[in-house]
Amino acid sequence: MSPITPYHYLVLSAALFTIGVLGVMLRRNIIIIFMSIELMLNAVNISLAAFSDQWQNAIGQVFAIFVIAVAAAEAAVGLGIILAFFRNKDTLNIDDMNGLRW
Amino acid sequence: MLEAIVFYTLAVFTLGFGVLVITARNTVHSVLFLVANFLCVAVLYVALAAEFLAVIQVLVYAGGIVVLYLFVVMLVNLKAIPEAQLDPARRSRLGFAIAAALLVEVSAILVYAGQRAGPAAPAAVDTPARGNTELVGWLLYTDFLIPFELASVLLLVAMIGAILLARREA
Amino acid sequence: MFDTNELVINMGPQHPSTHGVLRVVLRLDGERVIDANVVIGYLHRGIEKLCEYRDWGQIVLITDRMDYIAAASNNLGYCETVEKLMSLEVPPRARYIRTILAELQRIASHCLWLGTHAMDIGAMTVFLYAFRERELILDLFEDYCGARLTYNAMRIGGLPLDIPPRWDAKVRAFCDILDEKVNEYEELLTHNRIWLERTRRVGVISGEEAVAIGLSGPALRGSGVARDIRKDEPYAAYADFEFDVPLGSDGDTYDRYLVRLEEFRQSTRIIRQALDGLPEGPIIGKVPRLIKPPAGETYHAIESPKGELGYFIVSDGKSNVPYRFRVRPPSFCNLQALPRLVKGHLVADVVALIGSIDIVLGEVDR
Amino acid sequence: MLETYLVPLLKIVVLLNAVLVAVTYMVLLERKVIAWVQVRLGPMRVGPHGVLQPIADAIKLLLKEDITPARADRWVFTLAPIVSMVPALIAFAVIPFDSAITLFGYPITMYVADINVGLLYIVATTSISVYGIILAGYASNSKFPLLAGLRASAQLISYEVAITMMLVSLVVMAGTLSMVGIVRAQLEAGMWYVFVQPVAFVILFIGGLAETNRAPFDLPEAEQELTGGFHTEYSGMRFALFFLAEYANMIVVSAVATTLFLGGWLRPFPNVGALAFLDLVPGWIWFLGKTFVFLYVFIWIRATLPRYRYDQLMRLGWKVLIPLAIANLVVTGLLKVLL
Repeated sequence: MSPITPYHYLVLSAALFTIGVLGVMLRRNIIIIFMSIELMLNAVNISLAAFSDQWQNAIGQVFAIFVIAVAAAEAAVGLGIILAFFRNKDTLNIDDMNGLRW
Repeated sequence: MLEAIVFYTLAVFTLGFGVLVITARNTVHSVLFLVANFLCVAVLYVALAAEFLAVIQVLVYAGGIVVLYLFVVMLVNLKAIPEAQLDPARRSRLGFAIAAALLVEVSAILVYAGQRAGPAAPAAVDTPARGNTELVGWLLYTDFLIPFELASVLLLVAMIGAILLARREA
Repeated sequence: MFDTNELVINMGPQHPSTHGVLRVVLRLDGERVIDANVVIGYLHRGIEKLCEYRDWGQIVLITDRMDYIAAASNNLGYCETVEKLMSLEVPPRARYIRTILAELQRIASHCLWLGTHAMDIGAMTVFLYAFRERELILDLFEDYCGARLTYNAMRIGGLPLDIPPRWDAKVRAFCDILDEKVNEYEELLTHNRIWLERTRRVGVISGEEAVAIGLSGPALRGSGVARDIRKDEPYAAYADFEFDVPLGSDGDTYDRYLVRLEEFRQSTRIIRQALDGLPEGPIIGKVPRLIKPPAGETYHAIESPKGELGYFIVSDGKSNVPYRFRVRPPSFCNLQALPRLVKGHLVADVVALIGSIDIVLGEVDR
Repeated sequence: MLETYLVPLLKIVVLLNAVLVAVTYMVLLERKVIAWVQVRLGPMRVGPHGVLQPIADAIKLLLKEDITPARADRWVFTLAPIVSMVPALIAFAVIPFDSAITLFGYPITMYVADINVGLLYIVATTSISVYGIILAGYASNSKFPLLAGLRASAQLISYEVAITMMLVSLVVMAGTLSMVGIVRAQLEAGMWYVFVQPVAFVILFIGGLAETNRAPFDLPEAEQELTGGFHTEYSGMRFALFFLAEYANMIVVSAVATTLFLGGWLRPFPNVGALAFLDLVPGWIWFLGKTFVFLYVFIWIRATLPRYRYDQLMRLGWKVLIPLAIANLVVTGLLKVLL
């Protein structure tokens, strides 16, 4: 077996990202879509950490931490919107999310 | 050798849980697979010598954000809600096509990049810090101070926004 | 945040803190109670109807089974009602002993209330302390009449038994112990911050409202209404004794707690006075062999530990059974306040409030 | 090979077994202590003074029928007790019981691992343990457990914020996240941090009570309100796992508090030379003794205090403890810079 290089991590990251994209495209449940986005953010974080390891430079990890912070903000607001949406429309199907206001 | 075993095992689990997240019928199960996926990613970070990031991943992502998801899923009790689609076949086809295109593109980049010599390593950051945690902390509070503060403002705004959105009657 | 749907939960009939088989259907908004619906009847034995088929002397035994925490108080209420119906004179010694028994029952009942109430709010040690003291009372009753729960301790016109020798000394010793232990309970609870937060301003009910709903007993006095049948319409030997009627001011759970704690002390005060002044003489009056009250009806109420325990009895003067037998049980009437009290409070307060109005399901359902 | 794999593996085996035995005997200790507070005897029948009671309990729970409610979410229902047990156990990995002892001529460190993010590791594992409770509440498909699950998750998250905030000021003092490093820092400072950071200690103690769902914060399993709380529907071994997890968590909190505030394996007043004779007692005994004191206080409090209400608990967490932790951090930071 060849040694594990950053490229291995990048391939893994790409695959995970693709899974996330698939989730966003295929599922209609808005919470699942949100989770797919989290998957994609994680995929990005893996590559950031891999770069960081490759160059022996912690800036990649700092970026990943920012990504996590943004993800937290996104989750808080996003889930708030989902709750408000659910309360008004009684559904979580993203196809019903077609009005700018209700 | 050991590293390879660890990596491939983790990679299989990460991707497997990822697939399960988007395929699970029950949303609560989806959330659980997401947690498992995040934990695998955290171990990957350890393998990449990013312990601080790994712990933050568990603490903030698995222990914080996903709990929020679980809360919302439980609140809306959507076990039985069917997932209607306007045109399932077309949408799936489109989805797979886009995902495949993306995968091809990314792999092409990887292959291309793998053929050439990488760019020269940037100069190591000059810090008095020892250890991963201190290094990250040093960077956050020196070179990245403004983004760091911005991130905290962003979180504050998000917090207020979430409270406003979730309030019963504005 | 939890308002996406209302939750209806069934508290009971099998629930650790509904004090028996009470069922409360709670409509919740998150944890807040919007509405409560009390469902009773799980312990219904038809006692009132049953009494209309037993002759007058046998009924004493059945009354034991209503408020089984304070069986002697039930006996007392019934016997006095029949005595009133028959205009019987009860000898003073019997009246004094009856008073002592009734006050011991009040202490026993309050011990059980304190223990379970504190347990519902999470202080489990008080439960065992209070039961330890209740155990002493049960021992006293065992000495007196041989039974520990359902005593059948009174007879129409007096008492079946005189007090055994040295019993009065034991009761005195118990009073000393209890006064000390009540201070111990107070140490654990009265100034405990958590206890204050859990009981203050919880289930507030004003005096007028309490009267309108029909509360009685400590629950009414907690709201500041000075109504105690022992003072207002003295029965047994209460007219001979000095005691205070403790009153609350805010009408919340804490006040009801304080009122009952003070009643512990007043009860030992009454018991001591009764023992000091215990007259000699017969323990049963001139009762005809065959008890057959003259035709007529009467209502007589006593201050049971839980409130106004009233008996309404109609005699047709011909048969040797009551024509109509009806009980006004304090627990049942006090329970009506529960939906009003819990509205707007949290689930955790519901159990505190059930404890605070001190019900016993044997009496509610009868 | 021996050094890198075998020794840590042996340590893990020994530690896990010790923890499990300690946890079962914690249950006995609690029953005994509460019995004494309440003027009772407690378990007396199995073995002299009931010392074999935990074994009898374990056998009973193992042999009991394991019921899964008909409409429960089977997978999650099975997973939940495991999820609550595992974090409690793996947290022990970074707890230093002593610096190093010599065994058969080998110097052996008395901890499984000394990682440089040890403290964060413990916070992370406890943050995972909330899943066990939420999932149990959800999977039982019953209203009381669901309410309890929501309560528990809200409670754990709120108090975790306070504890984490408080830990930051401690890290400021010690300058390291490693558990061993924090004890060393106390040795260098010459005193236990409980004297330097009393406010933080109080916050950790209250927060620890809340994190482990102990009285007066035992709302998620408030028997009188929510019947059995989140484990209402559990029976047999799965119930036992929840039970053990609670006690394991108690031990974790006590051990962490000992490490952070009571100097871990250090003797009292490590800077006073006159007390050097206390060093004759091995460090791990000091450690276990201090942990035991914590556990005893936990039990004592349970026997004494009534229970908080949900909203009061939240108010205490958000409006008292968290501001206090932040203020403590600010003061610590200022003093650190100025002095």
